[in-house]
Amino acid sequence: MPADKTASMAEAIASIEPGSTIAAGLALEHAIPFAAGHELVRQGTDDLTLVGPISDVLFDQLVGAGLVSNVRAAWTGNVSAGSGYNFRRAVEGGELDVENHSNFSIALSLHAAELGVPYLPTRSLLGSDIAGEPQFRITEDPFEGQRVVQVPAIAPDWTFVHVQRAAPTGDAHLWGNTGVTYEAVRAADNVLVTAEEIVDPEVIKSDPSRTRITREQVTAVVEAPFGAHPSPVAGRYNRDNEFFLEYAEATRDEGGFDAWADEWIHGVESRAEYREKVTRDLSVREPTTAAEVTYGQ
Amino acid sequence: MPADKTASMAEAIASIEPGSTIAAGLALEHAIPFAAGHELVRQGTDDLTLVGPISDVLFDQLVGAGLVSNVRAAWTGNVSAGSGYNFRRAVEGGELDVENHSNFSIALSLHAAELGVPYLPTRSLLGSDIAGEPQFRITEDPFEGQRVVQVPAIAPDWTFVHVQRAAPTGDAHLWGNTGVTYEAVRAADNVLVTAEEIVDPEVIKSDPSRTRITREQVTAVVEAPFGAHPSPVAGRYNRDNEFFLEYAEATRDEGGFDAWADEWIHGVESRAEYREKVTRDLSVREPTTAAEVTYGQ
Amino acid sequence: MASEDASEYTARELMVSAAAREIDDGDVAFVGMRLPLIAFQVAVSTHAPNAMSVFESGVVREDPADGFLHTMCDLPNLDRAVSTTGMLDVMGRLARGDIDVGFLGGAEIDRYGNLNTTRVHAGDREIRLPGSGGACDIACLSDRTVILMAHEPRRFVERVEYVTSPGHGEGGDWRDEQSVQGGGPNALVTSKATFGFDDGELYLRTVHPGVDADEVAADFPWDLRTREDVTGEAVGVTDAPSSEAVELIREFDPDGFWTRG
Amino acid sequence: MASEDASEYTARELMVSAAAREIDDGDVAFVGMRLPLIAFQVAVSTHAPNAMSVFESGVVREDPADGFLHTMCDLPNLDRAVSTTGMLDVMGRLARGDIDVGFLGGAEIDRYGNLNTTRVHAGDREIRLPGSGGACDIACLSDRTVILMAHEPRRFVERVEYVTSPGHGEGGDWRDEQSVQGGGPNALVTSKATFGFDDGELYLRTVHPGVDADEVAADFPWDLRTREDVTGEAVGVTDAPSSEAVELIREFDPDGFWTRG
Repeated sequence: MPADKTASMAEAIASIEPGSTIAAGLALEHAIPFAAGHELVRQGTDDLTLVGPISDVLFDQLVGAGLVSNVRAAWTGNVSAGSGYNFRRAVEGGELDVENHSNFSIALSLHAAELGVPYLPTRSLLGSDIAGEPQFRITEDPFEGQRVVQVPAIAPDWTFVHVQRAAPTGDAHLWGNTGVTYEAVRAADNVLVTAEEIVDPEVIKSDPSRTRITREQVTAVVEAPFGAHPSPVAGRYNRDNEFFLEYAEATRDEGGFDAWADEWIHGVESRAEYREKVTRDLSVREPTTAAEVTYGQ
Repeated sequence: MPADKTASMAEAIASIEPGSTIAAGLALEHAIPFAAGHELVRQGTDDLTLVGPISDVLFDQLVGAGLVSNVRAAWTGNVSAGSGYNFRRAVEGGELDVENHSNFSIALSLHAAELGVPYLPTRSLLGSDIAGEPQFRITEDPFEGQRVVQVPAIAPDWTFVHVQRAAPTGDAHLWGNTGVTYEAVRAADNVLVTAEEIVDPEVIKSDPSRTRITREQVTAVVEAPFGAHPSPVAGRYNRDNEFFLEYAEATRDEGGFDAWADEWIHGVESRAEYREKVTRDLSVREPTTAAEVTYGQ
Repeated sequence: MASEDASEYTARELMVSAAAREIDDGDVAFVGMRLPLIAFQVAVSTHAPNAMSVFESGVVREDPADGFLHTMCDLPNLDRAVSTTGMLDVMGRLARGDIDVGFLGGAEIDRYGNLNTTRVHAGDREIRLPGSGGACDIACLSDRTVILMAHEPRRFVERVEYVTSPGHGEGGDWRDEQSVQGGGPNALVTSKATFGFDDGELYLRTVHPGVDADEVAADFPWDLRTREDVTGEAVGVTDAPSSEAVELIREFDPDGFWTRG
Repeated sequence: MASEDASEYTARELMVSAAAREIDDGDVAFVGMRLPLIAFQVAVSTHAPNAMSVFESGVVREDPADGFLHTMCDLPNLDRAVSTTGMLDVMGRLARGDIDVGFLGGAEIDRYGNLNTTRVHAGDREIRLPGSGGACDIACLSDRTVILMAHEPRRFVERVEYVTSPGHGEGGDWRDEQSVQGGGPNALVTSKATFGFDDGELYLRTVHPGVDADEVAADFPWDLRTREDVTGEAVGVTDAPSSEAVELIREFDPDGFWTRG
């Protein structure tokens, strides 16, 4: 029998050391692992380095909770409202270091680690001040003499990913856009899979071409229905735009985050209780069912 | 309305210039575009450069037909029987140049073209004589001082891919293992999609996460049921191992290929007629249906 | 809020309509969010039925989503997309030169169309902005780019403090000299005017109905060139959005979240 | 053809059984085809239930296929796999050092376990072989490799003509000196004997039942070392396959396509 990797969210997050590098928010505005992030806040796991393309307030929340020393990202803010106020305050106050990337360069950093190489080259960034950030090197390629930027590998200690369904083994199905999810899963030493639903392994094995997260990469699997709210999950629930706007309002001023976190993080016992607090109807009312696919022999 | 790219096999192959570089056999032993290859033989499109990881007799057939000047591949033979006799004879007779690769290096060559860069680095090949082949460069990376091999990009003129279903637009669904199919599709200037079935675009759009070949990359779509025989197609038909063994026997001696091709390529009017000649039962008798997936809003 | 009469329109609706006209039929457009997203939806519903949109999150779409979008990952944008895929798939299209037009915004723009979305100063205070996202990649690699910005004088600067997204650098052949792959900015659309680029430098092309050209020029800290300087033809007036375009914008953004208020 | 009595077995069945013992429980094995594929199926059915197999075509599998396999892409190997994916996904696992054991074959092997599957000479005539496939990558990057070969004296050479798949190079610390990432060959299993590597050099570990050690040594063009030279312990006799193993091999290869005849 393959190992059963299911854990409670508290157990899974308790195994993460302060000082860790965590990649999250990898499918961009889709399927952001907010439930896992909120448990980091509850446990106060600090001195974190966060890695991701754009975080749509997950990073802003962790920064607001005082857990973050470093952000290596392309964009940190609130997609609905613009600014991430905790992020802005922390950077402007000198409490937070930022390694500036573009989406492509953060993708290539994770992809380099996925491919087991120290760097990958790109023709993006050239001409920008991002190319001049200290983590990059500019060189000529030996074949065509083109200028390329060499993007160094980033191998996170942990990658957090939220999916529609996973087996207790860690094999998982994610659909809808995926951003840099798979690159980050393979780049990381450990992967936390949070899933809307834990399913029988035979469900996953019925469609192996949809299985791009496999067990050897996965450290823990947590059942977390509604675990990506307020971000959307394909086939499961819509994005809660008002929630992002309310969060922006609540955190605009210094100290606002603490009150917000008291209500939405510290003030709820479980994700089920959190779910009950959300009154807007985000359900998928017009489902589209994928066309049939068969394997067999 | 998006362009309708459907064509007959003869029309699609007629648009390929002699001297072209063609990538094919990209899912390894799975879903090899034999029907497309046989039409190249009928039309006598020659002076070709073939690119692929391992070809499981497709390349051997094109070499046997005298169409190939150059092979850039990791392995050329017959997986069931070992040798590809036409390939051996052509190389040993000095009629065919071979650029030796490993599977990983050919994958990286296509991936480099996919990512729009002149090369990608790898730590594979080091210590082998393949690393010393003239297409590669060995260097130290600027970050960790590791030795890496720089693998130059290969952008084929054409990539041939066989899939279970495609829309007339070129958007396609392929499942089962895919090897370097997607890298080669994106690396190529033109893509020929041969499909077991042409379907309504809504079938493809019902499952956009399975759609990794999209229309902008596709030049022509040909309906070619049984188009991968004797290789297998997931959910459609099993591999015809005996056919590979018979091919090996038929082509062991000089001149054997011509007789084989007279029967199986020149001697059949259509893929339907070819199919009738195959008497073994390759049908999928124990289908597995993929678990339901929904999108929607 | 504007009236529902399609002969009246907001400045942002005009911007969307002008941006939509920058998409040619058959273009593959790197869209992003907000106004450009609606502009793509208008274009594909009117003059550019064969245009395709790609989004850095990994979405490829041929038609307008059947529902309002706050972000490119809202479920209506994923449902019945051509492909929901990964970022490297989409960025690869950029890197191979397959993207015809990319849309950009910015907190600051300079004389040569360079954009800053990383950090700005307000007096002595440094303000940290969200950063590049995919903007730098779009700016570097698209065949051409179109920039949309609110028309506020503080956004127009002689030289941006940080080049998040390169435009024409220092003008002239700077992109070629620096091996910057794509063609760079082709147009700027603000809430008051549209601009082109000549020899890499911004010039005033048209002013929106009711806007004075001299007033626009006064918002720039350098001596802004105009179409008259470049082609001899006087500065024009931006075409008002067609009533069809306005109706479509209001269908795609029914509450005016992005285009009104 | 061997009898169906599991106490009788062919040389290839013994090779499969010996190869299966090289897979530890929990290993991720890079399998390839033919005998190693059956060896994995035996291992996971007996002592290594938590082993996983990966195949360069893009297959990840935890259990034996429910049907005979001529190739790694036969439909029974794809059906109910853990993942059917792409080559870079699988090669990435190799490159990151996640593969515990990889299996290799070869037309020629030399004193230090280097393998040639590219070109050989028969007298003056050069014979072109199929090439590396994924073998070079497995040889470079796996934590350890196990080599399976038919025992034919022409296959054992002092120095291979072309290093398709590096073993221990010139012996000693050659792999470290050359920055070759994985650990290199750990064992060679032929149809007559099993071999280990000491300081990068091949030595005879066990002979199969009924085979004479001196006879094996005589097949090598150099002075072959033995377990006695390396550890002081005399050359052993390879464990015969258990009857369970033989039964499994005949279940996985019912017509003996790979293991008999």
